[in-house]
Amino acid sequence: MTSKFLLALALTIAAPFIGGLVTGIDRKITARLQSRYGPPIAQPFYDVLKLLGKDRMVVNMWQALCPVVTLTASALCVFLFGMQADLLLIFFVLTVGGVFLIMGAMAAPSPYSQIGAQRELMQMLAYEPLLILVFVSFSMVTGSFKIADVYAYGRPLLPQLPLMFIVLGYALTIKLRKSPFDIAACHHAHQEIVRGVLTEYSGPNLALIEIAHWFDVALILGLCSLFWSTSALGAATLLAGAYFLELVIDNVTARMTWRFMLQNALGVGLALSVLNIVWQSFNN
Amino acid sequence: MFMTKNVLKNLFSKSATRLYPAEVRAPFKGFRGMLENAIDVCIFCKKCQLACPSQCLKVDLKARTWECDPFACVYCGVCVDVCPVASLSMRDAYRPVTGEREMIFMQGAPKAVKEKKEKKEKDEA
Amino acid sequence: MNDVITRITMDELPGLAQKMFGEGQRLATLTAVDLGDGTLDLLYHFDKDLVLSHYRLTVPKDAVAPSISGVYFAALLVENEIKDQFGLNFSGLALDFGGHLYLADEVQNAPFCKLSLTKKA
Amino acid sequence: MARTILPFGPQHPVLPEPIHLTLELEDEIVVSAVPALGYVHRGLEKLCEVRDFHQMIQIVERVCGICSKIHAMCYCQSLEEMMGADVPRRAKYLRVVWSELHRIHSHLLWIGLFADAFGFESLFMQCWRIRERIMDINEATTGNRVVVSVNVIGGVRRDLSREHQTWIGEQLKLVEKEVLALKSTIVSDYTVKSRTQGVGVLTKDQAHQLGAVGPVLRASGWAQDARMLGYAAFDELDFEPVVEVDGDCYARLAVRFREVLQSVDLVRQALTRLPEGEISVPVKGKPNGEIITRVEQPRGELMYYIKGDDTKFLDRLRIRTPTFANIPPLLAMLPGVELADVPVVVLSIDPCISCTER
Amino acid sequence: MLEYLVFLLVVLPVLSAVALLCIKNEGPRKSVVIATGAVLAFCSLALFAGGSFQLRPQSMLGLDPDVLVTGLDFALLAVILGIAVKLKSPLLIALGLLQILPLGYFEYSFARHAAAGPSLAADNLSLIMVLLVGFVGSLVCVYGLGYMKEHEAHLGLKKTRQPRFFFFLVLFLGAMNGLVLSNSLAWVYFFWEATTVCSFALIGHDGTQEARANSVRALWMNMLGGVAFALALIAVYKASGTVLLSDLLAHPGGGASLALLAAFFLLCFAGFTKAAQLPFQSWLCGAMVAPTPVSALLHSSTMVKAGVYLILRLAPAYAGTSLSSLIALFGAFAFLTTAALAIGQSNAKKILAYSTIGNLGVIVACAGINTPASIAAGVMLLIFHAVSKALLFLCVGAIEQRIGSRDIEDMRGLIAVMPRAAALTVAGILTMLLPPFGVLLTKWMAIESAMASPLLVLILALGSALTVVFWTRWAGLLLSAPMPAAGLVAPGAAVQAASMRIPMTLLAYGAVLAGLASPLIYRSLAAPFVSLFYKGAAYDVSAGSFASGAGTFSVYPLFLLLGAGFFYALRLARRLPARSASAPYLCGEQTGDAAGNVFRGPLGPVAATPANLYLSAICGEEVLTRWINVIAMTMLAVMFGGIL
Amino acid sequence: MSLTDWINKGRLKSPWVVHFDCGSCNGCDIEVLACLTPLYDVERFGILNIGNPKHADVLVVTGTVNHRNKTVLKNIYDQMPGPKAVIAVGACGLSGGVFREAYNVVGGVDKVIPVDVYVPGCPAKPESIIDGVVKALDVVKTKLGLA
Ligand code: NFV
Ligand code: SF4
Ligand code: SF4
Ligand code: SF4
Repeated sequence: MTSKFLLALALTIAAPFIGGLVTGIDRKITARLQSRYGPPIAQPFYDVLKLLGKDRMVVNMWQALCPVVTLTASALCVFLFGMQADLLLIFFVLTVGGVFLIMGAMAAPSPYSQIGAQRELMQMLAYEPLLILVFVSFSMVTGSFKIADVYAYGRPLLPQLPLMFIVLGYALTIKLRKSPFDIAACHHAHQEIVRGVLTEYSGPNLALIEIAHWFDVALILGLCSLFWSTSALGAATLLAGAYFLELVIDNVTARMTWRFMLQNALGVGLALSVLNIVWQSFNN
Repeated sequence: MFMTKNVLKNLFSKSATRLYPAEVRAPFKGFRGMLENAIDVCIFCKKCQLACPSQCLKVDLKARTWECDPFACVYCGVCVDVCPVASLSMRDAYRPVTGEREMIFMQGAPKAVKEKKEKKEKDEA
Repeated sequence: MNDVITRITMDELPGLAQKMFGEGQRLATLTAVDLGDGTLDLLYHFDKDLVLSHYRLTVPKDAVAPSISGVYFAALLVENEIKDQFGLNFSGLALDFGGHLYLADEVQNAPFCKLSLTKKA
Repeated sequence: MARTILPFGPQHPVLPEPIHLTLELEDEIVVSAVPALGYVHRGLEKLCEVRDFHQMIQIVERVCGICSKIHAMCYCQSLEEMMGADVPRRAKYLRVVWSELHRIHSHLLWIGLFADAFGFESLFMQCWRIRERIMDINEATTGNRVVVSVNVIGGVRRDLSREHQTWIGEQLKLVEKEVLALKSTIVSDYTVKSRTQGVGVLTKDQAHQLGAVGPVLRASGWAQDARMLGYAAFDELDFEPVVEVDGDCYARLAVRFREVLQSVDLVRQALTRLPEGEISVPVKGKPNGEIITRVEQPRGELMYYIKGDDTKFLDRLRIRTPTFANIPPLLAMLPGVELADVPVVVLSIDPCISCTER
Repeated sequence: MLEYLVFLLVVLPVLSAVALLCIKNEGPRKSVVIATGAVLAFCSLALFAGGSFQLRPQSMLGLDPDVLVTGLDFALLAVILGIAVKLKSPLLIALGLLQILPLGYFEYSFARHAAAGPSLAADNLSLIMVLLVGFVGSLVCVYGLGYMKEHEAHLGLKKTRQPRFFFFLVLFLGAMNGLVLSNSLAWVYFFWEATTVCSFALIGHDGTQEARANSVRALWMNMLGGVAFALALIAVYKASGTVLLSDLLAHPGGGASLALLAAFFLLCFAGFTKAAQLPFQSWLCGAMVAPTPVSALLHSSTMVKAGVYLILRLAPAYAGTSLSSLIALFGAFAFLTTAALAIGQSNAKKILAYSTIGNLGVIVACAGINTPASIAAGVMLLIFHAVSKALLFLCVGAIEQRIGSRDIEDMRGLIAVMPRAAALTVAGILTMLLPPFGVLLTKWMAIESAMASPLLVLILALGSALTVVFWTRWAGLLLSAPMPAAGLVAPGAAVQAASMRIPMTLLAYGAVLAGLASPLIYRSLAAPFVSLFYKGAAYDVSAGSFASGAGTFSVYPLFLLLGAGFFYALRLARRLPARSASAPYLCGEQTGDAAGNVFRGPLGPVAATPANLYLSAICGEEVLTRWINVIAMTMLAVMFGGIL
Repeated sequence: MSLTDWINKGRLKSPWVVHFDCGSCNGCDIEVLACLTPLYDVERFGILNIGNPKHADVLVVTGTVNHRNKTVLKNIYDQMPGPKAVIAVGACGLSGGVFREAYNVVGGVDKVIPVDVYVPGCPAKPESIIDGVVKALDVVKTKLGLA
């Protein structure tokens, strides 16, 4: 128990670095895909450090409050993951982060952050069911919602739940704000809603949200790795492959609308899940 | 999806980026860069001032000065075209950035001296 | 001038606009010119299959010209522009920017008028 | 139902230029859009009262940095016609070369921005990367990347050497190859199509009645292009306007994409047929009388009205730019589209505000 | 002692109600309401302290209690019939007759033969309900004092109608207590009808056209349930020879006969109508025309809770049957669809109404899932939902009185106008939505207890994803205001009357603390009830974490960590200097007005106004309701058909 | 290294830019945009065209100030949290350029907000704009007392 706790603690401390590093590599590879030289790998860290040093500027106090809670929740998610806790619980805590992010964005009477917040809600509406579907499929295979039981299961889940991996990929695309689903805010801000849900967060507050995002990245990668829980190498390959695919998709598609996202993510996601779950229950 | 080939090709070939300022490309010939006046040649005829569409030149025949507001110059090169003695030219480098307001002020040598000097040069040639 | 310019009067204008619209003429634009004697020339340029036809309407600066933006929505912008620049008022503009299409409150005079004296409405 | 009212611009990351739309939305569908202009208005037409008609060339070139060369060309053609100058044929061909290069760079720039409007970043990058080749040609042949300043009344200021001609030919080959490599993405990519097809439709009748010009008009099925008037050397070149019929954003994209290739072809034709001779003639006298001249800009038909009164200062200069004509159609297209499509529809007319407001 | 407590809980409200009907002055009314509330609260605690009991009152007013209740029952039905006749509604008359006749038949042919048994009884479920009535119900009544004063002032009434209002309000509490403490179904039926009448009177209280129409709808829908109940009495008796709940539940899980199952279905059907489950949701949505205390009462501790109470109560009896699984599906379906409907709404009370129906749906689903874990979840959700929902209704009432609208779009930036009410609303919303609070805990319990059926898990999980949308945007827009020049609270902020403020504050604390106390609530309230009827412990609760084979939910650690984060954030935010305030981004055209949202438009200044997405094309009531009702009715038909 | 040192390091390596076209003829505008594209790729320096003044460190202004856009310019500048820098690009931004005498032109950017770096040209070349940003970082350095 204590060793698990220490491991989880270590993971929580490492997660932002992992997330930041992944983001840095992401930006570099994206640049290379566009035939650009790209920023240094450590760029995300520079960005966040700089943001931390900017003057505070808020529309009201809730904007200072919400990022802290968002960050807490995101970190907590990673910690729970490290504790090999209940997947549903992690999911709910993840919602806390999302909800506070949106509340903070809505706290500003600014149309862009408001629209961004609404779209963020639509994104949550799209990816939350997908995540749940994935978790349910896990539970069907392992008999419980506990991550510990995924590890205890002893076999990789991927062969049993291949379609669910794609479903998780959908959720990943939405959560990572990648094209075609970079709808509520995107990293290169050329969007009709400026920076969407992030518009009114600035300076240190934005930094906190960015760090929270790194935690989320780490968490989602962790969730992906559960598909090949038996081998570190396998998990790493799976992650690298999935992430690379994500980057390619980001670069070969246009941004779609949220209406499309809702239809497509939920429709395809549900269809794939049903297929997989039915197929899997026949297998057993 | 059709972009895939393109982006993968980009990934596996050298980036298109020219690593300026570490890597500077040789300027093209005839680039209309910084405006320069070989003030010794200038005859203060004001042709450039009259032609300049931006009206950023001020020539004073009496004081023998040639002034240019580099912040207003649009690098069109019209002045260069009209200068009868080719005292104006454009370098193939752009004007460096600056933190302060700038003015170009050139004082020609007094008339007598100049004519003498020109004569001497002619003689030598 | 390379093209023919037909003169019209203010009363003929609405009918002309209707007629041109019916003929499938595209409104290319309007041009306003200050003649310097207290009147403006309004030139209406129509185009069909790359052939232009022009109509000239001379109006006093303080007159109110009938807007053709009800027929040709495309006239909307240019009529507002003329209002901005020459201070000429139009009646029945589809969307009236009140002389502030381009100009902020600081610019008081109708800038394109000779002598630039006409105060804006 | 509650409505969102939102200022769209003047400073807005998807709009390269300052224009403002007050948008009213309902569940993110546009209910009304009212534009505000004037953020780029300089009043440069009025400058003709303080700059002589030669200096005005540099001024009208700076109506817009994207289509600058063609402004200067149109202006010069007007005065040449007014003052009866006989422009050498070589100059006319050179004008075609540079103006079609302008069209290529303008269209590539636009495809990039358009792609960016619907979040296709890598396409944006690729287009602008190709465009750099044209910028290099500009810089090498005229001395500046953007505002090329090659026109004078009576001809052009610079000549193209033989080396330049072959080098341009090589560069164009590369441009053509690289542009064709994007064809499948632009023309058949699922995401691109679903963001553009059926969006911002302008029917054939509407397009004409609302006064649309250029690619917007041609995308709605009208084969109308001012180059058919045969100014410069266009009367001697093979040219057929590019037409699409659907009238949506996708059609406009297709028109401009095909026009890139068409312009590459026109430059080639002009270079192969380039006659020898002078590049300019001196023009005497002062402008007098009225004249209207039209040329085809990347964004459509450009119209200059010039009135001279036999002094070196023009009496009146009026510039009707293509975007000015395309704004009423735009206003008609906006209601009913999704907020996400607003930038797509706005950009689909390839708006150039500095041209519009001068 | 026990008798007195029960007497106080059931009859005292009736007496107080009668007193209130006679009192015309504010002062005494206040005293009576507060005193009654206090007594009820105290008695409910005392009753709870005593634990489960069964009781057979020998005589009441010198009569056999059974006879008395029967008499009252017919009297009540006569009243209903009278109302029906007065309204000249053939439907109502028919429904009235359809109750009187079976009841007469039942009384005439069976009741006299019935073996005497304890007609009153309570186990933990009943005690929980009594506690809810005693505390939440009383607080709502107290709130009503301040509310109704403003309400009538607002309506500009010459003559106060408060006596009538409080008569029914307090009466309602008594009826509810009676309902949950009755062991005989015949008694339950009486109280059941009493709540129907009370709700009818209260919904129509304001007397407007709309109020009347909606009260009539509530009446006929509930009478439909009443008819089912009346029939069920006969069916139950015929099938089992008893109408005592304790007898019916004596052999939990022991295969009920088909006839009995049909009877249970009828009872559940009655429960569905009372709990406003699909397709009967419209009466509850319509009920919001009533003054807010009524909505709060209907939604939190009385009325609809009676419906789920009955379903939960009977759960052990139909455990393991296909009826049970269908009920689970039916409830889950209601949860999912009402969440979607709520997304399409901007009317705050409607959002709350749909959320209530949804949460009741979860409870119904829990009853249907019918495992120890799910029953525990259902019981606990009953509690958490009552507290949070009462709070939210009270908040909306207070807000509506101040801003004159119950549209959430009009509540934008409320934090600057009514800081306290807005903050309490946000708190209420968060307790409905987020971990580690109780409602979410129970959802987690429900989902994991449904593990055997992926479909059910899916529906519940999807539903809970949908709820995020409408709660979050509401909470967010309340906060949407520019930073006040100095400090947290804007000058001129509104303060409510103490009688409104105190119940709201208490409920807010209650909602938060109930979440914190969830392990305790489980151990002392839910678990004992579950263990009465089911074998095996549902959860292993240690160190503040719920653990079962399916997963773990750590309440204390979450409270600790998220709470620490929250309070740190709050401290940080409060210390923000006023100079860090800036206007929102408006593309550079902001005019710098105080509200921060005005920009220069083409034709003059324009206020930028945000609005939420309501997905009206998908989630609009007109679009969804029809489909939902059809599906729900099909499900009911299948349920019934399945039994036969 | 203390946290401030780290933060200062970040400040110099991550200048996020908001570009405002303040009535430019597009010439300078597209050159600013060109800086983002593969050939110049200013993301190498950590520069992002962030599009939102509240996230930006550097304001890049092209074009002439006129009566309508001057308040916009000021508003955008005011909405940038410090430390911040302003770069004026092109003859127009520097002085009003060739349009100085037009009736609707107020003049250069420094008529409205303080300018830290002037990038001459008409239009300024992308290389020149990159130099401008580098110079702006120097200015920031000086402002922070690091130079
Ligand atoms: N509109 C416009 Fe232009 C073009 N093409 C032209 O006259 O770009 Ni700025
Ligand atoms: S035109 Fe040439 S010679 Fe004449 S003043 Fe200008 S620089 Fe001097
Ligand atoms: S280059 Fe053009 S703008 Fe500059 S000084 Fe010469 S004529 Fe004037
Ligand atoms: S400086 Fe030149 S290129 Fe830049 S905006 Fe001004 S006129 Fe255009």
